[in-house]
Amino acid sequence: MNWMKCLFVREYQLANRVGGGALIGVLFFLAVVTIFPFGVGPDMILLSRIGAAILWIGALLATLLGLDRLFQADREDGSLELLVMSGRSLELVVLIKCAAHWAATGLPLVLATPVLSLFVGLDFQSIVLVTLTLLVGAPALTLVGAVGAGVTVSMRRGGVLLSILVIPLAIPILIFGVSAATAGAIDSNNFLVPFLFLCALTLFGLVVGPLAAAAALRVSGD
Amino acid sequence: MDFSEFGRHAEYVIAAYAMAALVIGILIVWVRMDKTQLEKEMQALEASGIRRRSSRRPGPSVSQVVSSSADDKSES
Amino acid sequence: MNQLKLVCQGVACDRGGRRVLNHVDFEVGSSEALIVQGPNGVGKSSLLRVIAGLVAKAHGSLELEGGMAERSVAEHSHYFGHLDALKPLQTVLENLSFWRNFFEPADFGDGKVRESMSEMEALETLGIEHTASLPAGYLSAGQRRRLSVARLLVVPRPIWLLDEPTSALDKASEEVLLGLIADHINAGGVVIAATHLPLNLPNTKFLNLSPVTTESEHMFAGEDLDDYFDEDEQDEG
Amino acid sequence: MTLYDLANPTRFLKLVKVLLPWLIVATVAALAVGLYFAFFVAPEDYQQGQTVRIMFVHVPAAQLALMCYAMMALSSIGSLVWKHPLADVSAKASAPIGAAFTFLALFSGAIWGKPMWGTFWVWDARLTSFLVLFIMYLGIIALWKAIEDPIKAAKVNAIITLVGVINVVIIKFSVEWWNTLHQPPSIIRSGGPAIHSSILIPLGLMALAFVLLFVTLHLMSMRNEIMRRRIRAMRMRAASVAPAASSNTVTKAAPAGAR
Repeated sequence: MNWMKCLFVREYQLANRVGGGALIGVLFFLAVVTIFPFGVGPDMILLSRIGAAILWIGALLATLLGLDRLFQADREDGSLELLVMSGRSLELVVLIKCAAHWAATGLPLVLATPVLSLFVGLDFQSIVLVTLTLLVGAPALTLVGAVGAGVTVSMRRGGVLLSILVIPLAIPILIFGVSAATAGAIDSNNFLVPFLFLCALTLFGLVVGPLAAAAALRVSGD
Repeated sequence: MDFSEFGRHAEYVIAAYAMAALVIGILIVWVRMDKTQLEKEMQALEASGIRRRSSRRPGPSVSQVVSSSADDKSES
Repeated sequence: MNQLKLVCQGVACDRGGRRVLNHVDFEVGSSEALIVQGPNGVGKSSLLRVIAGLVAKAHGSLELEGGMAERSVAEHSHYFGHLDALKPLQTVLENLSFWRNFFEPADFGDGKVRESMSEMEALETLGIEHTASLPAGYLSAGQRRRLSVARLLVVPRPIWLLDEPTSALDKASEEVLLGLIADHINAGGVVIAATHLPLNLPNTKFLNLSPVTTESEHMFAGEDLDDYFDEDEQDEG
Repeated sequence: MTLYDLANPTRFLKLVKVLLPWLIVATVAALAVGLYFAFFVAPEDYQQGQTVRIMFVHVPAAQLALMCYAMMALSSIGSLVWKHPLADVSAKASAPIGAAFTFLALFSGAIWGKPMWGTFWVWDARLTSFLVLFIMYLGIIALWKAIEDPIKAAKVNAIITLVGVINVVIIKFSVEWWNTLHQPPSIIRSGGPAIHSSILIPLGLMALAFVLLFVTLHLMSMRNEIMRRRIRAMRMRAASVAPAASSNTVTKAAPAGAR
């Protein structure tokens, strides 16, 4: 079996077997979306106006939730050392781990988005747009998160610091994601520009994320 | 200078300059205090007999020897 | 048959801001074992980790003569450290086949990759084949250790870096492991082991490490800086 | 090799020692002249009145906030490419200074905003970018504090700083784009009135004073950092020297270094 596929399958299985897997992220997503109406009031018109933002912020927080374990678990049991010296490109290893992490936690969030959209009163077109932007943007969140995870890998309680480091990196993604989702619902001409920027950020993350995370992991070798 | 002639919004100007003075003051005091503290720590370490001149100590700098060969497994 | 030769010259390394190795020189070739000795904290593990490419060296060179040109020393090596690299939720077989499929094999300097054991053969050799379908979390410490050794058997790589290889193993398993290491040496492999205990291996060299007195230049503790700080004192005191 | 010689720590410390008194004098002088011009020479703006004087703090502070980040980024390249310890020290020393000036830029910006726009905070592209920059500074400071080993901390911080450089550019761009989307650009588009030379001179003087202040603080802070590492080395020596003798008797290994 091809080593990439092999790594992907293993990471996917582990992500699903550890601590509730995909379900826990979706539950957290649901919890975040649920508390918003309690905060801003049950005004469906207001909620539908900020619905896309709520869903995006919920997805961002749910993505950050499990990221601190992305490399830390491997570091603790010694697997990381072997990944580093395996002869495989560490950048590719990081990329595949991110892909598996996204498939196990990010994709369920995207799939849950249409259902949660109903709670915030989005119409059909908005639901499609939010789901589409999250589908394109969530990998970028995982990729910039991987940089934070690589940098904080040697910290016992690095989760909070990871969030502080990653949130500034996630701001552009959030801006273009929410803009595409909300602007597109009003006028489809306004959709394409932010959406293409979002795509560009994801592609950019595909390069920078693995490079920076792999460099951080090499540094943290001892 | 005469602040009464400052006109409207004088409090904003004063607040901005006061904060600037405060932040810069804190920075300077922090750097100075840090220095004093570090010097104290260094002196304490020296007083407790930790020598600075590491490399002037006598002793070999080469740290290892390849000793025995094929059949000889006893230590050198 | 081509011979491998690992040449280490003037290697120094820093850990935790401290120089733990300085001026380490040795050569070890195919069919040889190098036993790294020295008191606790002298840098035995660090030396192995430098060779394994896990810790960057501060100075010196580390080269493998006769190895695959495009591959680093680490990519010719197996590292067997204190951690077992096992995922408790995966079965023994899943754990082992992952490493077998994932690791890139390396040749022994003769240009062709050797046949290695299959997963089950390796488990049988180490006497833990009955655990194959159990999650690795159910294994005892000794069994985990043996499963970790199995990794070295299923992927052919010429250099074995062993850090206290016999820890947590009983007498019988230790004998098995020593036999496997000896086989590896006889088959043209290179073994570098850090240990407190005497290991009965063929063709052995010894490397004695002693404590390092030099400081890492990253910590600004050198002699020339002393002059600066002394001047400072004279001025102010 | 030559670069290494130029950045030799002893030479650096000697240079700092010579330069510091001059720098302090120059900073104080530039600040005094700058403040005099700012308060007594620069005219009131016909639109903004006295509040235009806030600019003489705000603009130099903002400029320095970015300069500090540039310093950190350059030092990070030095850390990663040449692995030079002085680069590590420079990066670490820049972070708190940068954070302080970013805070100052934010605060003076907010104070300036109140009389101008009637509110302390607007999600204006510039203020927002600086808020993000401030969070990034604090994150980097926290990261320095979280990793005990200074060499590793330097490398990890260098990576996140360089990723941050790219991010600052993207944020600047995206926030500006986002800003035009949400607010009519006319309100706060321009950075104030067209700059007249009577304002340019005090602004230049204050900018110079702030740069001198930064250089002074940075050098002082770097010297502290060198001393901190030195103390750490001495402590480690204190910890390792004493027990080394006793551990030899415990192990069965051959006497180290014996031939």
